[in-house]
Amino acid sequence: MLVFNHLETYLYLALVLFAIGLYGVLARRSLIAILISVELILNAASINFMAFNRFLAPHPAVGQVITLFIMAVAAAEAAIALSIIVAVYRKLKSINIEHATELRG
Amino acid sequence: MLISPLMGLMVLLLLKEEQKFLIRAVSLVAAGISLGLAIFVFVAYDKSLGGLQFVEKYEMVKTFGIAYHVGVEGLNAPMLLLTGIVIFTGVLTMWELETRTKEFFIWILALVTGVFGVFMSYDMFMFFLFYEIAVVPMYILILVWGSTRKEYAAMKLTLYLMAGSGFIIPGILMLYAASGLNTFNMLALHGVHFSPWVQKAAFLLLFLGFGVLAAVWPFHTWSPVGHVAAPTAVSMLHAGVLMKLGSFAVLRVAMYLCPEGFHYWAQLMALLATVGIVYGVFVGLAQTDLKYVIGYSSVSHMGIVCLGLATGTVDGLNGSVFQMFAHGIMTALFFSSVGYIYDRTHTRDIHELGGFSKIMPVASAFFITAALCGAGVPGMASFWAELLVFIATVKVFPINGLLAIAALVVGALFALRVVQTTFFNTPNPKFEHFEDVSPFLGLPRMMLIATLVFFGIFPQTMVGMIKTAVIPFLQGM
Amino acid sequence: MGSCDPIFLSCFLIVALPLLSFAVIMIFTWRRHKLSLSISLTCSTIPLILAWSLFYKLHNAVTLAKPIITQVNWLVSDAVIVPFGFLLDPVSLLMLCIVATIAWLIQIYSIGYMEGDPGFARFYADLSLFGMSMLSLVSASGMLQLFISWELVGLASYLLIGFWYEKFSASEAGKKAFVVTRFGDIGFFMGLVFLTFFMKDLNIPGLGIFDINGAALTHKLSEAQVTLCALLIFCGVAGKSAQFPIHVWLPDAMEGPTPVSALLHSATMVAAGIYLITRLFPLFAASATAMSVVLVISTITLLLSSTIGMVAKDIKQVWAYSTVSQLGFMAMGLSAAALGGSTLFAGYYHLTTHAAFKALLFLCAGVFIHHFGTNDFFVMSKDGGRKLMIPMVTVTIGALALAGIFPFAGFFSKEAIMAQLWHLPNKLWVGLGLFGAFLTAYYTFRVIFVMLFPRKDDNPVWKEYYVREPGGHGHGAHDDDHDGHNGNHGVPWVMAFPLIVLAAFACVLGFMQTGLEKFLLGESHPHEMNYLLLVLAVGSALSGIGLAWLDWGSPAAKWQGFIRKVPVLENFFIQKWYMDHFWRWFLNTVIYGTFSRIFTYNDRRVVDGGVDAVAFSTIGSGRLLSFLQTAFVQLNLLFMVLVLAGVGLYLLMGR
Amino acid sequence: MNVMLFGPELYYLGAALVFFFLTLKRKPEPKADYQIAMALGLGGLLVTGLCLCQHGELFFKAYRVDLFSQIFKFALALGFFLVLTICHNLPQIAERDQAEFYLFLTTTTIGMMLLVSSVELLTIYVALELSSYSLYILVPLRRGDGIDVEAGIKYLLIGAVSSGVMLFGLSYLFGATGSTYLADILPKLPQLASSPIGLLGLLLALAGFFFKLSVFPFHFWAPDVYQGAANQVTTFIATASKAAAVALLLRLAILGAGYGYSFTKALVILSIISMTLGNLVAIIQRDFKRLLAYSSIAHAGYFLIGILTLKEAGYIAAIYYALAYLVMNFTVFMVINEVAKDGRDLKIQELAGLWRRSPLLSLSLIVGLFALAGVPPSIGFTGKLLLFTSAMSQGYFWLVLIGAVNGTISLYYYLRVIYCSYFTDDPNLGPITISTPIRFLNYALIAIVLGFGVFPDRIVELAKAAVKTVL
Repeated sequence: MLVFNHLETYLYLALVLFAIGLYGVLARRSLIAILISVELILNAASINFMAFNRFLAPHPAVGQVITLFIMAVAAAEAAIALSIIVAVYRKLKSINIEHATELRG
Repeated sequence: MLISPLMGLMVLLLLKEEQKFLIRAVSLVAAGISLGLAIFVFVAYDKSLGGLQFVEKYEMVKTFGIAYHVGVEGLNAPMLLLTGIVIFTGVLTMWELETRTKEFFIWILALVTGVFGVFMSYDMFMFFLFYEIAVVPMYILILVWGSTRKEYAAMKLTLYLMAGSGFIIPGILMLYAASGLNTFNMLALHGVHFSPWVQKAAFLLLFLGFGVLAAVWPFHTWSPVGHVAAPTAVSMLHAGVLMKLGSFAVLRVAMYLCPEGFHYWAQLMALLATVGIVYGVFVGLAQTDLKYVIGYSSVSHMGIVCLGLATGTVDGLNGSVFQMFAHGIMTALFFSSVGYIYDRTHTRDIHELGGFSKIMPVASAFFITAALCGAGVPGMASFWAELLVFIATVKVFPINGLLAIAALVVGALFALRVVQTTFFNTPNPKFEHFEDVSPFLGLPRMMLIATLVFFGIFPQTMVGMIKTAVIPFLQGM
Repeated sequence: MGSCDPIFLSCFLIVALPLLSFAVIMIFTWRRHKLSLSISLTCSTIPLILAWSLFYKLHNAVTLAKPIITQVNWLVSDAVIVPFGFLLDPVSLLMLCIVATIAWLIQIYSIGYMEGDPGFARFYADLSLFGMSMLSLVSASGMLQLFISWELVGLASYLLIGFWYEKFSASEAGKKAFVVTRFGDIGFFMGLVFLTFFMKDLNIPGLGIFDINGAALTHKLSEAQVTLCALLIFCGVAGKSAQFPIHVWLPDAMEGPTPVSALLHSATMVAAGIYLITRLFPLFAASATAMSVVLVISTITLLLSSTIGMVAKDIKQVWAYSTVSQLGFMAMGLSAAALGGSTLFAGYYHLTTHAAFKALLFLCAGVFIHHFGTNDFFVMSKDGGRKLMIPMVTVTIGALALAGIFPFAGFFSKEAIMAQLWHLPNKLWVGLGLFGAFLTAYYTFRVIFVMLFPRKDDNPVWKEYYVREPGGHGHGAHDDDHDGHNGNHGVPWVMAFPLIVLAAFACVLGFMQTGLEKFLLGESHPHEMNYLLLVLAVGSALSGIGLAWLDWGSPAAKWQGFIRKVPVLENFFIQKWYMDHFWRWFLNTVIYGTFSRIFTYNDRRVVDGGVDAVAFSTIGSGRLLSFLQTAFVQLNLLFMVLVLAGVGLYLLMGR
Repeated sequence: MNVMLFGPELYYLGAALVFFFLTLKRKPEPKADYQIAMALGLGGLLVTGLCLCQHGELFFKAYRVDLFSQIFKFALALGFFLVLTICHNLPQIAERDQAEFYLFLTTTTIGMMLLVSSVELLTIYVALELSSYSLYILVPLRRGDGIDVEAGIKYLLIGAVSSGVMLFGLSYLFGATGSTYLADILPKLPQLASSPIGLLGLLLALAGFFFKLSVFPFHFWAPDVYQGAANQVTTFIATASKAAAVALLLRLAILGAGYGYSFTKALVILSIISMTLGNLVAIIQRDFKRLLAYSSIAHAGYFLIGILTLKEAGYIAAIYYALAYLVMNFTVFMVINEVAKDGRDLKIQELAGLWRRSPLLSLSLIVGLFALAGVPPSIGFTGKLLLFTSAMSQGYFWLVLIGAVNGTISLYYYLRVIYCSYFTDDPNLGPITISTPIRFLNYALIAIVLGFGVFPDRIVELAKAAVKTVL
């Protein structure tokens, strides 16, 4: 299983995740889906941190700590996002981003 | 001198809108003090000594080498005198103002503070700061108290001038940066010898920037519109003093700091100036609005100023500065008399007016005097100025000089046409009932005329003063 | 020299007093007629006395070669140094006296003429202004000072011509006069500018007239330089002395009150041009080219104006044209003298005599006009002009003098000029001169005869000639308050007195020739009497008179100018050689129509339009960019990512 | 460890707790809440003032306290306090939410305070998120017609994405340097700038900061949020959070010192684009707050000028301008709050006749706007000129020229506002009554804007010292 002993593998994985997340953010119309895509981006970042930490960081714990932090932050973010989404739903009776088109120009 | 308008301003802020007389009185006193100081400086200036006198200096920002550094020399002493006279008469002229009096005088005084500052500053930063202070109140003054098409005019004027500053800032900073002295002090910067490229670029930027305010062709279109829209005193200040800021700045900053750049662009300057002179009179011929006419005459006269600067000779500069002074007074006279007539008749269309010498002989006498002065009749200050400028020009740029001189004919035609249609012929019955200028309101105009004639008869008093500065100035270049 | 010098002081007073009175009247007393009058009179009498006293004090002391110059620096710039001072030599002294005298006489005369006019005080103020500037012009020591007074004279004439400003024609004429003379003055000014440099190169600052002449005499100035300057300066002369083609302003200038016409537009101001030539005679003389140009132009002027004079019906117009022609005549004399290497005497002499009799003629005309409220001498004749004794006699004297009949002044001066012309290799000039004299005599006596021998009232000729416009055409608003005492009394004394004085001058001046010459040139040439020329001259004059008699005088005459035979010509003359039309066209089409319109258009559309275009395009681009901010957040995000990617790529490339 | 070092943060933490308890009350008492808030705000100002001269390091060097950070903390505290002063009535926020409003205002302040003095990637990230999330919540807190939630969700999305991107970038930085301390990372930047991964990391990392500063292309949230959020919130975003963002960028730049040529060039381009775009679009705006949003985008460009010079003078100018911007922008927003008593979005036309309705407000409006436009004698003019000066001495001629021209463009729309407020009139708009404290606030602001404009020496010296401590 040499593949798993290479930094590149994880970097590419993270990159793919990042790309998927970005694509999701740009392409999906449902707020929930967009939120999930954002989470993907964050996870991509965490994977990077872990990978780097695992392969070439002097201090073993740093990456994991960071990842933990990111999880926490992501959780908070999700909570806030959801609450706002609920508010959106209340106001617009929809969670389709394309219905939020009041502000322009 | 800087302080007195500020003081007046402060006091005005405290006053109530209702106490109109008090407001006027205060602003008049403020103006009077500054006039007095200006005269004092002009007289007390030691010509034999020359150089910079009455210097005040105070470090403001050491890190960037900004300092409050003012002084008086032969170049700006006349300008100070001019400003003093014009503001004083201006305040008197606007004595009858009723609407939003307080604000008006506040802004006027603010403007004047700026003007004094520009003329006296020897620190580029403060120079520019005061420059802007002088320019900006214009917008409000025109917009609130102005007349025809004021929104358009005010916006146009302000943006135009600000665009000018858009050129000035890089120019100034370029010199600042290139000197590497980390100081804005002009006297210090004058010592530096900038590389030719810097000089050319900086001079061009500064010339264009300040040229806008000096109504150099083709950046003049704001000035007639602005004059027309502005209320009387503002037109007086604006055409009389502010436009001089431009030319003065070209002299004091651009030419002073980058002589090589000046020599490189002198041709262009002369060309633009000449075009301005000829162009101004011809366009003025076709105008029917009194203020437009005057506006274009200013364009032409400012052209003469620039022409004088472009020659870069002692005569030219003497004439040019003298012309700044003379034209300032003259235009102030123009506008104040026109303003008086307009306030009565509410028209400035020269065909509608007519025979005013019959209705209000004094008022029209004022205007006619100004017009003759504009036509360059001897015995008036401006004659000498133009004489000097033209002689100097023919020597340096023969073609431009001859063209400019030839324009004088049209200039005469131009002035007389207006005078004839407005003040001669049979009076328009509509205006027969208007009474003439009251002695009190006549006073400021009389002062202006007196100034014109005095310096027309004793030009040496002025030229001698200017010379003290011009000769070293040119040696420095 | 300091101003403590008595001569300087007196000269200064001569110049300053009228100015003072002008200022005082204009500022303070312009509502109080009597007071203003007294001020102005005092301020013109004292200079008169001073001038004559100077004349007596110095008339032996000074010569053309070594005049008295007394001056202080007026303006000292770098290359430009303007002295203010006085140059006293025979020429200026004499002229000083003439000007002072005539000005004084005119002021006396005007008491009657302008009486009761609303602008009485203003009139006297302007007269004083004129007096001051004319006197300083005459006595100026430097060219620039001379130029300044020259301009001021123009200003005064502008004010005086347009005196009745309610009248459109008057103000128009004033404007015309000012602008047209300005037109010439520009040339003058340019000439001075060049002269400044040429003199500067000789490091003689200040353009002292004496220095210039000295430089010209000693040929310090090259031929080309002299020619250039002389020609340019002559433009000024042509403007002021109404030489072809810019003579058009002078006839119109008759719109002014008649005393003004007498003072400015015949005796003094218009003579200033000729005077300038005499001042700078050495300069002009030094350039043959310039002088021949002058000769040609002046000849044209002479003929043109006298032919027009033949058909004019307005008495002042006739005198005006005769003035123009006489000025041309003087210029001819001077140029001929210069070319013939002779002296300036002839022209200058004619200048003095002409000043006397032309002023006389105008004042008489003034009397008639004032009396009959019209300018048309046919009308005067029908209304019994001959009944006014004093003016009738004096006008005849003046006419004789003008026609150049012995023993009147004109005879001698014309003789002198003829002599100069005679000396020219080309006899054409003298021929033309004689022809001019003939014409002069003719139109002069046309007037006289018509006035003297009116036809019976039922005579058919009146149908053509007796057209009396209501309100008169001479001096509009003015004569309304004077129609009251038409005919009911003779001529007011104040008006008669100057006539007599001038008439006396016209009679006696002729016999002062040698004295004057001696005074002017220091020595008088023995006159070899050229009888042929004498005969020719007198003959031409007499034949002119005779023809006039046939056409207008004799009972048989049917009041038709011989020119009537050639209608084309007559019309041509009546239309004043179409000069006015030409200038009018020039002004309307070229100045207003072309330049002014084009520039204005350019200003509106191109310059201003350009600016506005910039502004609008800015706003437009703002509106355009605002579409970037779509309502769809995802598009914005996309854009964001794309830009980010772009920057990333740029960096990767740029590394 | 010295408590004083961490004083401000602790204090605001306490304040947050207080507000938290206030939220728990059964029946809301807005007045009382407001008074408490004012008191706390004032206290905070004092505390930060006292801690101004602290310096030291905390949390394993992850957290650095120096004059630089303290100045900005003071600025934040000032912003916080100023915003509180105009919260005396919160018509747009439900009474029972007002305590929460204060709570989140406090937390975001804390976040920013952490932000300005954190020198470690993770800390920066957490602090950034803390400040942002509170704002995410504050924006839709407004009661209204749905544009608030829309603004909120857009803000959240753009914010989340850019912070995600930043995080991703940070991970690369971490990878490339093996450390999370700026002090270790930034010295390595020069060679990083040559390695694609580091470059990418750097770029992506900057995204987050640019988002806060609303630099092009991360500006899209600004107009919507400015318009959508309650006026007070907008005020806070427009003033305090900008200062924080500038501080952070400055810290990066200052420690960084050499990004390499192409990188600065990219920054130059971005700054030019953002100021031009901001100014141009602002011209056509009708809604005053939206207009100010675009002007803030333009100003982001100006800030960048100071930062990308990478020289002391530039940093000084940037600090000065950040402080100036805080004050002058607040002046304008204060006027908005006073004019729109009911907390509505202010159309420019609605300023009509302000000179009659309340001369003082119109005066402050003019002063504030002229300051923003960079017209002397104002703090804004001086700041702008200092920025240009520093840029010019680095030879960015065109940047300065464009900047100056942009100044003209911006003047156009500021003048339009002044025109409406000063020269048009609408008879059916009554006079505006302003309470005494606000009146004095006005005087104070005008005095500051003009006074420090003419005598900027103090501030400049302070900024200089601050930069010295960090260099």
